[in-house]
Amino acid sequence: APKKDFKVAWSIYVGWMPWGYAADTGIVKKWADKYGLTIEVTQFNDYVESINQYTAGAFDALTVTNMDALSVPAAGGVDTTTVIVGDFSNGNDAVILKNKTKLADIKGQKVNLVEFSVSHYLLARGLESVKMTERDVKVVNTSDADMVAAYKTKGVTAVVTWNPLVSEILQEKGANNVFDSSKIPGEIMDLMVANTATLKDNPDFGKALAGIWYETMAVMTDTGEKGAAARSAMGKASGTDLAGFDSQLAATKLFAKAPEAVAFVRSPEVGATMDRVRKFLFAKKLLGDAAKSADAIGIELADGKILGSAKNVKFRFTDAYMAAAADGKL
Amino acid sequence: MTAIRVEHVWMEYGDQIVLENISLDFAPRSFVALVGPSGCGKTTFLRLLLSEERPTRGRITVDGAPLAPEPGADRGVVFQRYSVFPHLTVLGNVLLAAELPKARLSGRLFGAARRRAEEEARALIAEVGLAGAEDKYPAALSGGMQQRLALAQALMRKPRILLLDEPFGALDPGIRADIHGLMLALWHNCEMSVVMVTHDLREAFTLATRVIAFERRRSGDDRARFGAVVARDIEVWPRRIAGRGHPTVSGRDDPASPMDIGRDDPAPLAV
Amino acid sequence: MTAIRVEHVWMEYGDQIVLENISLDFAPRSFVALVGPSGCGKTTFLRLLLSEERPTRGRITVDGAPLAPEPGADRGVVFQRYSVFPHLTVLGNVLLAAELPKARLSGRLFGAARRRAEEEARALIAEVGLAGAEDKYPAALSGGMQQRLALAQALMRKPRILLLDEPFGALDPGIRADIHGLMLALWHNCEMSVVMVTHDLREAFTLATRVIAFERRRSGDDRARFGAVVARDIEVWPRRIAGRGHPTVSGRDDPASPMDIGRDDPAPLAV
Amino acid sequence: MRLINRRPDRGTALVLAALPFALVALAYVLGSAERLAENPADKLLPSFATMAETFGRLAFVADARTGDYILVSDTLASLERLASALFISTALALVLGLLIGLLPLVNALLAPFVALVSMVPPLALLPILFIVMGLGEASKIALIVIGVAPFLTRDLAMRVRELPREQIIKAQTLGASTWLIALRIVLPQIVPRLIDGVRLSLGPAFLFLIAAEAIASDSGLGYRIFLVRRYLAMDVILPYVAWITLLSVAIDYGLARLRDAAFPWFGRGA
Amino acid sequence: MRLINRRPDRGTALVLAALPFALVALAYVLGSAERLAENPADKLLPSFATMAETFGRLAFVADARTGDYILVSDTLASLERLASALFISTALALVLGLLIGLLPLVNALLAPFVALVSMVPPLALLPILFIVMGLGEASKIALIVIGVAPFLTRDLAMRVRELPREQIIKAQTLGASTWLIALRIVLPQIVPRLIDGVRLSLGPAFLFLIAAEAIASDSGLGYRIFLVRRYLAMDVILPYVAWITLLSVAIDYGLARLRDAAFPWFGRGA
Ligand SMILES: Nc1ncnc2c1ncn2[C@@H]1O[C@H](COP(=O)(O)OP(=O)(O)OP(=O)(O)O)[C@@H](O)[C@H]1O
Ligand SMILES: Nc1ncnc2c1ncn2[C@@H]1O[C@H](COP(=O)(O)OP(=O)(O)OP(=O)(O)O)[C@@H](O)[C@H]1O
Ligand SMILES: [Mg+2]
Ligand SMILES: [Mg+2]
Repeated sequence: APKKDFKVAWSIYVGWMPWGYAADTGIVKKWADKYGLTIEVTQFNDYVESINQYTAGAFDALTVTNMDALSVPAAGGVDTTTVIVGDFSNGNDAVILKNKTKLADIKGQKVNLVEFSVSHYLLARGLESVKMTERDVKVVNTSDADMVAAYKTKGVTAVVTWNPLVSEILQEKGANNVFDSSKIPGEIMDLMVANTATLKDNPDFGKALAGIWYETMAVMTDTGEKGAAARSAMGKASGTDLAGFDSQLAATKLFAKAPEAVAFVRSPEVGATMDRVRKFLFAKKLLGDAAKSADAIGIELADGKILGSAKNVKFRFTDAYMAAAADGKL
Repeated sequence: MTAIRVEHVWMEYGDQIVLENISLDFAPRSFVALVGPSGCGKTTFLRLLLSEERPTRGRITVDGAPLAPEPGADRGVVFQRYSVFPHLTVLGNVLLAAELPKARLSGRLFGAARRRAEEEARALIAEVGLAGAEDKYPAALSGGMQQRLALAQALMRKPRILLLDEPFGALDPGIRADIHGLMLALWHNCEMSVVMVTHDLREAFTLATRVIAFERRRSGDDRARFGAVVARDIEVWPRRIAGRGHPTVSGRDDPASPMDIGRDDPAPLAV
Repeated sequence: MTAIRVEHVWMEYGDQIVLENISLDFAPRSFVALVGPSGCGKTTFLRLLLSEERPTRGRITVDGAPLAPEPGADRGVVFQRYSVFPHLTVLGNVLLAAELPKARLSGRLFGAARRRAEEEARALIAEVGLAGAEDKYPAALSGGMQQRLALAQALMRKPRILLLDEPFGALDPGIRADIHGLMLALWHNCEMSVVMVTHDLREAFTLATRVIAFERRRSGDDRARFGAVVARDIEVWPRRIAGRGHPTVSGRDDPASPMDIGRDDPAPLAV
Repeated sequence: MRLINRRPDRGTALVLAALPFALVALAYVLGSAERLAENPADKLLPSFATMAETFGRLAFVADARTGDYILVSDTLASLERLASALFISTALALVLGLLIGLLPLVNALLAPFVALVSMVPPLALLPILFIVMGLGEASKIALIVIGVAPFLTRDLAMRVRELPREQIIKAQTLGASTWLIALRIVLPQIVPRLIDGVRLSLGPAFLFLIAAEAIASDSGLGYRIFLVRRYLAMDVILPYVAWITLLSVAIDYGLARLRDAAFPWFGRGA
Repeated sequence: MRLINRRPDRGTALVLAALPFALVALAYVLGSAERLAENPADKLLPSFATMAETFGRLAFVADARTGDYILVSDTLASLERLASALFISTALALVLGLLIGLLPLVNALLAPFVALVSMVPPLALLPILFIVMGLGEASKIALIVIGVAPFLTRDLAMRVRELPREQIIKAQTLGASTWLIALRIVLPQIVPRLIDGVRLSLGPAFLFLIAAEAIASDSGLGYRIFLVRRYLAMDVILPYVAWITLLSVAIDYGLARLRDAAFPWFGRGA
């Protein structure tokens, strides 16, 4: 139904910090006003809870990875559309071994990671690359908040996690990054998604989101003082400083310009990635109890092709809003 | 008019019988003293009259109607182990007895009503010899002082039936005689029946119109299997009648000196 | 030999003076009765002798040495508000008095030692009239029964100094006479001094070798500002001497019938 | 009759007790039905049928790979941790609480420290705990102990101090040493109160158990809850929460019965 | 003299009280020095100097952009939540605990429910809580209330039942209605006990506060701790934990003084 008030949830992660910055500096308000809307931006410290709240209907839009968007809201029956592909992880997620230098050495070890998260997916992809499967290791579910401390204990020899935890852990002696997301570029995407029905009834909301994002990108990627100030504010808000934030950004392939993002989302790689992801999730029984195969949930790509069940499309990619931004039609 | 009638009352705790088939009739405005060996069931009997416990068999009526099934303002009590409210001062404890029935909502009196009640309370406190201790909390009172406080509290209400469980046990003879006088004056002037447990036979015969002795039948060791019965029931002579004159309490004007020792003991009830 | 000497003892609570300059000398094996109006400081005095409280001024010596600064096995006590251990049965409570000093590690006796102690305890329990209640917990005892239990417990220890605070207050005359006999027998046979608070003057003069009356000086309302002093100190005549013969306790063989009323009251101490 | 004296009979009591539960269940059913009508795949408030099915699967269908029954193995893992932790906490609290309550010197030494420790939010200090205890069972048990023992200790020390002073004096006049007073007077009177304390801390104990298992674990009730929380599987979480609650209530009830059986004199005044 | 009767004088008591703290501080200094010697950049056990510096920055240097002092604004945000939650919990517990303890009918109705609710691990039900209450202050306060109130209620109901039966009977003979018994006999005797109950639940209250702030918040002590936790910034976390502890101890102390001042008769037996 058409409405004027929208709620956006975001959580603290390098690729999503711009949302907090935009809210703080009035960029959100500016774009909301332009379309005659109000947009309330809520910060979560707990990523999982933000997904849960979106899935339960408390929010209209959410920052999330492509994998979690499929496994939680989509699998939970909430038809979800990607408004913006903000970036993909290009080294932000990594497999780290203690005192070992090759991924193959992971065989037989206990691996601490957040189960069913992108870390789990990264591990699966890494193991694939060295012809192993998850049966060759033992996965121990470990909360992300405690990952750094966990790594410092004796019994922990292998972890898979994301930034800023990765850079913290890599500072330890003997910590080796043996496999990271730069080896699977484009597979772990950080998105801004919105409820499909809401978006359909209120396309202005999607446009506002795109407007906010690309204006913020412009400020942030400024090479001068303005950009540094913005990045340093984002760094501070995520608990680090400019240098720390920049190093995290370096492992992120940010789509700062709309045309880049449009090109990416139209590329066939997205389809290939989503195919891998849904198979991974199905194998982990994360597509819902009713799912008989990986095809149970339909995924619509930007070009209109559908992976899986066409009758049950719950996750969609579209370039409409990013393209509008690219074409200056906001 | 408060005739209490106890009909074939039994009281048992598990398989211990405490009271066995007790039947008694108390005339209106009688002053009954209950005596008997320690542990025979006197306190239990008072608890029945108070509706704190219910008899296992038999029934109790007041003026023909069954005893109210819960304690109420018609029956005042002074417990054997002096129980006063630890969170109220001496004055507060006595005042409470006036405040509870009068201020149904706030439980407090204000203005003139409070002044009147406070005056009355202070007078009563002085009569039980606690003048000067009005602002103390019970924790700072001696045993006997607490007992007197409990008494003043119960008297403040002027209940129709007053149940006393060894109320004067911890009092010295001087203050005890004063309080005997107070008790009798109240009994004469108010519409009040009294049932008092005591171990002091002289006290029983000095105050009461009737002395009832409980006793537990014995049979070898197996004492616990039998409950107490009424062993004696003595009308005190000459008859005392409530409201008719103020017979002097013997102890008060007694000329005997404290050194006057060696007098004979009131012997135990023939058991 | 346990001569207790109280020298210029003052006791104050805040600015209330309870005891004022008390000096007393108790000969070895004396049996002292302490009387006085309720609230005058008798219990407080016992608490000093027990080392439960320390005098604000003055000192107390036993056989010339200062009183031990803490309660100990040399001084037994029966409190005014009967305090027994709620988690032990009657037998357990009395037995404890034998177990604590003998089994320093486990606090329990076994085998023959236990059987001996148990026999002794059972005998004592019977003597205070609690036979048959050995396995009851204190919660199921009447007030007087609890008081007797506390007494049996204290007597089991046969302390050199026995402090009793109105120990017979809640007892009927029959059982009271029995226990008077028991007390005197113990006093005669054991090396024991007794200090007993009582409100019963006859009891005081029947049992004690010496009767001491406390009294608080009055001056208008401002009573609280003055503490109690020794008002009277009477040596009982004919002299009773511990261990010399068993003088009959008057109450026991008294022929008076329970109906024998109207005898004069022991008057209050001239206050 | 005054409300205060009005006692329900057994039947009425049962009905009354069931009432709030029935209301909550009703509210849930309505809320769930409404949400499911809107989105049949809604995960937040699954229907009772879905939950029963999921629970049945977890409880009665063996895991294909390991052959374990998930609910059973989770429960056993958690209860083992809980039991160890409660045992250690109880023992600690008994000894410390007794000493603090009884001995002025120990009170001066430890009471402020225990009070302070009971205020430290333990979850914030986990990293240090890991370094000291490792990431295994020890640190999970330690977390529960740290969360529960200070409360128990303080509660118990308070209870020791509530014992009538007369009893302690009396015991001394009967010739008891400090040791014997502790052993024969205080300890037996304190144990039933300790049991009540443990009952009150069952809730917090489970809370810390779940927190501990959420941190690094591969089995346990808390592990499962946090694992499935990632995809909002309330059809697993709610039955698990109900199951945890049921377990606690059962332990609570068992402890109350134990207390009554072992300490018949307790709670009847003196 | 028996240990039980040996009381330290003021000076000794102070020294004794300081001892365990000194020992813990010493252990920390040693551990920290050892780790720093090995790796000067070690973050786990920062030196006191580092912590003091960080703390000073948080407490006394205004944020350039907003002009806030971080520590001050965090503390105010948290204390506001805590105060509201404790106020609501206390009021709830007072009313419910009193009714459950005093009235057999309410006891039958609510006691099993409250017992059960006190066992539910609230953190597992957070998604539902947030949906019902929204993500603002309400749900944070609600989480603390859910965590604390059932315990307080049960504790208080137990305390009401511990009042000597004689007092209730006595009040009835003085003509008190159920209402007046509650108002004039039970309530005044229960409030000091309630204060003690609140003191015991300060620890859990802070725990839930931190948990709530860790999930969705942009200020508060718990928020800050969780924000810097991913960088293992123990130089922030440890002073924050110390600060939280200090706050709780101060509240605890203040409540104890309040209780003593307002209820002079309390704790002196009868
Ligand atoms: N803790 C206390 N604080 C203040 N005053 C107290 C305290 N304990 C006792 N008192 C006061 O000391 C006085 C003496 O009390 P004590 O208990 O010694 O009297 P007593 O002679 O034993 O009286 P009774 O015969 O009634 O038992 C009383 O007036 C009492 O109010
Ligand atoms: N709750 C109970 N459970 C079992 N037995 C009890 C209970 N309460 C009292 N009794 C028993 O009932 C009997 C009578 O007790 P009660 O208190 O009525 O005696 P009493 O005549 O008042 O004695 P006293 O003069 O010593 O106060 C006692 O033998 C006691 O052991
Ligand atoms: Mg009695
Ligand atoms: Mg006294």
